[in-house]
Amino acid sequence: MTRITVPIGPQHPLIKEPIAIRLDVQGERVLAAEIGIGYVHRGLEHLLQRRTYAQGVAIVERICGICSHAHTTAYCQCIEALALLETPPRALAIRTLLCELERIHSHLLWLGVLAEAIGFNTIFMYAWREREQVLDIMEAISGGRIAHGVNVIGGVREDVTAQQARQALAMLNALREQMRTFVDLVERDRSFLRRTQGIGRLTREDVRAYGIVGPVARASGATLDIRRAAPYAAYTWLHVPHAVLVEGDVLARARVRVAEVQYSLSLCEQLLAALPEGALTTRSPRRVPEGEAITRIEAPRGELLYYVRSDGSDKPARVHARTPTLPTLMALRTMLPGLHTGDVAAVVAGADLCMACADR
Amino acid sequence: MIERLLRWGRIKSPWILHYNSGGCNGCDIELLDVLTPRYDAERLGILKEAAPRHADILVCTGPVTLKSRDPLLRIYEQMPEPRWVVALGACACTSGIFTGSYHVLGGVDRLLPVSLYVPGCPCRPEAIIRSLANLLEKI
Amino acid sequence: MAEIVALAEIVLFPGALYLVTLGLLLSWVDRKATALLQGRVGPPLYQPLADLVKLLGKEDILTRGADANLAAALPVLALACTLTAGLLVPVGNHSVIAFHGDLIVVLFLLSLPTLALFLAGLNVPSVYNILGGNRALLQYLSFELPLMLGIAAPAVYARNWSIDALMKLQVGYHWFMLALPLGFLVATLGLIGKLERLPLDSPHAKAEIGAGPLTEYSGRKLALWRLVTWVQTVVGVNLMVAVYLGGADSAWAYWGFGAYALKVLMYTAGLALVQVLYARLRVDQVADLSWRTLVPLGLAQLVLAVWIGG
Amino acid sequence: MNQDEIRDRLQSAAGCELEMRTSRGGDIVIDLTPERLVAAVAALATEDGPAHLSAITSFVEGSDAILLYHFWLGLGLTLRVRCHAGSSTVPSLTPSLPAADWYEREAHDMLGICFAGHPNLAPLLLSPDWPGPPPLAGEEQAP
Repeated sequence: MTRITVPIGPQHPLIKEPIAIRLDVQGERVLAAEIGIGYVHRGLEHLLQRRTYAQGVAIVERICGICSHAHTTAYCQCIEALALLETPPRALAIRTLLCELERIHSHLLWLGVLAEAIGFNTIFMYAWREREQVLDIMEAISGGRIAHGVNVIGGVREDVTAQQARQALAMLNALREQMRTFVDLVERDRSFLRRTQGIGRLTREDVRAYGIVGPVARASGATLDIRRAAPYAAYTWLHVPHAVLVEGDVLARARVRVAEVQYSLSLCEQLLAALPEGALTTRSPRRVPEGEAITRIEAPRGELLYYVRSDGSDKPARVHARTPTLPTLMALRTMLPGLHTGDVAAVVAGADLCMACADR
Repeated sequence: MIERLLRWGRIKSPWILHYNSGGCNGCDIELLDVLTPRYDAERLGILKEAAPRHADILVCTGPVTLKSRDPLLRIYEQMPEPRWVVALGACACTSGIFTGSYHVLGGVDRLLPVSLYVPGCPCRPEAIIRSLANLLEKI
Repeated sequence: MAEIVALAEIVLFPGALYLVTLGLLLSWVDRKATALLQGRVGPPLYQPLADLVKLLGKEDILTRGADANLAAALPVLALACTLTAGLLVPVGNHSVIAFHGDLIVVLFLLSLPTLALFLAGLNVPSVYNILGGNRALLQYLSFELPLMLGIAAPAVYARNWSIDALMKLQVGYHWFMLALPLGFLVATLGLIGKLERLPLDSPHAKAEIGAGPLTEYSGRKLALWRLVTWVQTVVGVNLMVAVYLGGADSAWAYWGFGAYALKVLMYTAGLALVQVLYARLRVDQVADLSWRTLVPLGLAQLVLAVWIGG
Repeated sequence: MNQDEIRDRLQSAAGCELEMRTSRGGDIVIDLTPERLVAAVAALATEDGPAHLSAITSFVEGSDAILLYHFWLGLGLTLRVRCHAGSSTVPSLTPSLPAADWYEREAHDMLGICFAGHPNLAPLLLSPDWPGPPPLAGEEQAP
């Protein structure tokens, strides 16, 4: 049969952000895949060197719209470690609360995108409708649905009043109720299982070889979860359960993420129930003492590493962010060959690619 | 008479095509939010189309980076007349916060004739629907 | 005078104009039901008409390397076939032409547009078109037989191949759906496969190959192809209602047309419900579903119909 | 894997005394020369797979290019490799550790460091028609 090259080019209904996937297809079987990224590369690391630390927080927030709070948390923590600042517990708790809320909203968003990729538009509509409530909570707390602007170096800018906390708890309970439809979907819905079970399998060796992180790795048996391995912010006094499965197919990833949403719900409730009292921020100096610092946090898609190097001035000498989507993209090249063309959509959407993160 | 009928058709059935030429996907997810139950753009007849040939409005998010300049132009050329371009979000209008980066060309209006600028970083779903409605009145 | 009435019938009432408007209405019912089931508001009543008018007014680009006349002729041919099939299928209790064996002619006329779609897909040298065309052909081969088996079951059961006669036999609630439920199921799935509706819409799966065979078409041609799909839906639904649900059985004499309209609407809403409940099947799962389950079931139903018929 | 075990493995691979520092983020920083890099990374591998390479950071200090290999072995470890002005080539880790593939391509994009033995050093993030020198290379590069 003839071999044709199917481009899932920069513009394609399957992918929300530009990525160039070239598939060598024979009949309905994928033989080889080539992935090109960089369409969303805005040279942010270069830009950050020309902005002061405080301005950097606004730029870092625009690296990725879905996990903006994760990026600012990592960046601020890195500079707080560099400048040896002591962040007050209430700021840590609010920062962690928003991290977990963002994880819920990111996973629900992903569930909708995967459902739309395999043709299940109803679940896309339901998942994104439930997600609106999480966005409402975040908007009530920080004023912004997507770019919250809550983190500043040394703490947090917005406070969570008792009334907001009560509202949030009510919405989270309602969300826990609505999660039952997605748990049923991932456990028992035959048409969903038929399109995701045993597809795009990733072995444990691949996970170790490519250094894959986050829910994609935890669906293949890896146990790396920075919230447990190196607790930061308020995770030191929270017990973070984690879901680890072994099958490693798209269904296992869906199950891991749905379980993580439920764990995040309980974490949010714990945080909201006992928000420690105290100040919101500490004074942060304009000039950060010379040196370098590395921090890792658990973004919705996995381990997010930030490296900040300062030369004593008020602008960072070098900022490097390694986002969790990069290893998943590398592994995609091994997952795609051998697939049926119909499954490419499920695997690419199942890997929860965030190109804005990958390209920076 | 035919002209009025065509104009009515174009106003009542604007099919959009979305392309992210370098943005942080904040505006993209807000644009997709517009199709979901709470905002539901289908009541205005707005559908998100798969192929440039079927679309009337090209909704661009994000500043134009060097690497996504050619794909953007190619998509615009594939779209049949009459077509409009909407720049969604501050960085699509004027390359916003990413101004001065070596890999960013600038706003979308550097390349394409933009008929509507939607401010906001990211812009809210209500703002997107309101501005699309404004564009439809201008047709 | 008779010619004018006949011409009016063909062009106006149960003919072309009526079928197109019913197509627009059923397309609206489908989209509105899907939207309501998904918790959305859904499009206004005039939406399909607006889509059609807008598409007719758009520029008609044709990709280089595509055969212009073929690309222009195919949608017209497909529309002609579907409209002719529409004339044979009764609307209410009256169809323009009725003769013994018109059931088979309708099935034949209904299958031609899919072939035209396949050719339209292969006509344009772009990748998505060719992939979409191949999948349309695979779906055609998989779902023509179940539809025919499903429709043939009542005809064999009642030993009669004329749609009008079949309708007359179902007067007073003993619909064929109750007598042959399996046939009804096979025919419905066959119809869903033929109309490429969501659970079986791999030929134009939005997430995989864009708009499938129609990716490179725009303007008037795309409008005609959309019209073909709508009118095909109307003819398919009318056929199913007439053959399985008794059409406008005159049990209620005066209210026949109302009963027919209600059945059509309920059936379309049922198709929308199926569209909402299931994820898309992969191309090989589509063929698997048809050959491994539908065709055997259809044959079994046929044998059953022969045995208990008469 | 705790600190001492890492020190023993690295010293046995490197064959000389290694000085350990702890950076403010809590990571252990060890200086290495480019030649000893591949051996050191190989030594860190455990039975169920190679070490978890988190990232490769690259920046310019004076006229030298510095590469930081960040690992996660239960605790953070960073291997610091300095390659002098003229010979900015470093042995590539990709043959032994596929995870390093794109990080090295990105370092090549940003600083122009050539990784000897890398399967394909095509530009990863920069557009193919990127005219100028690597953007982060010199001190006073593109504004």
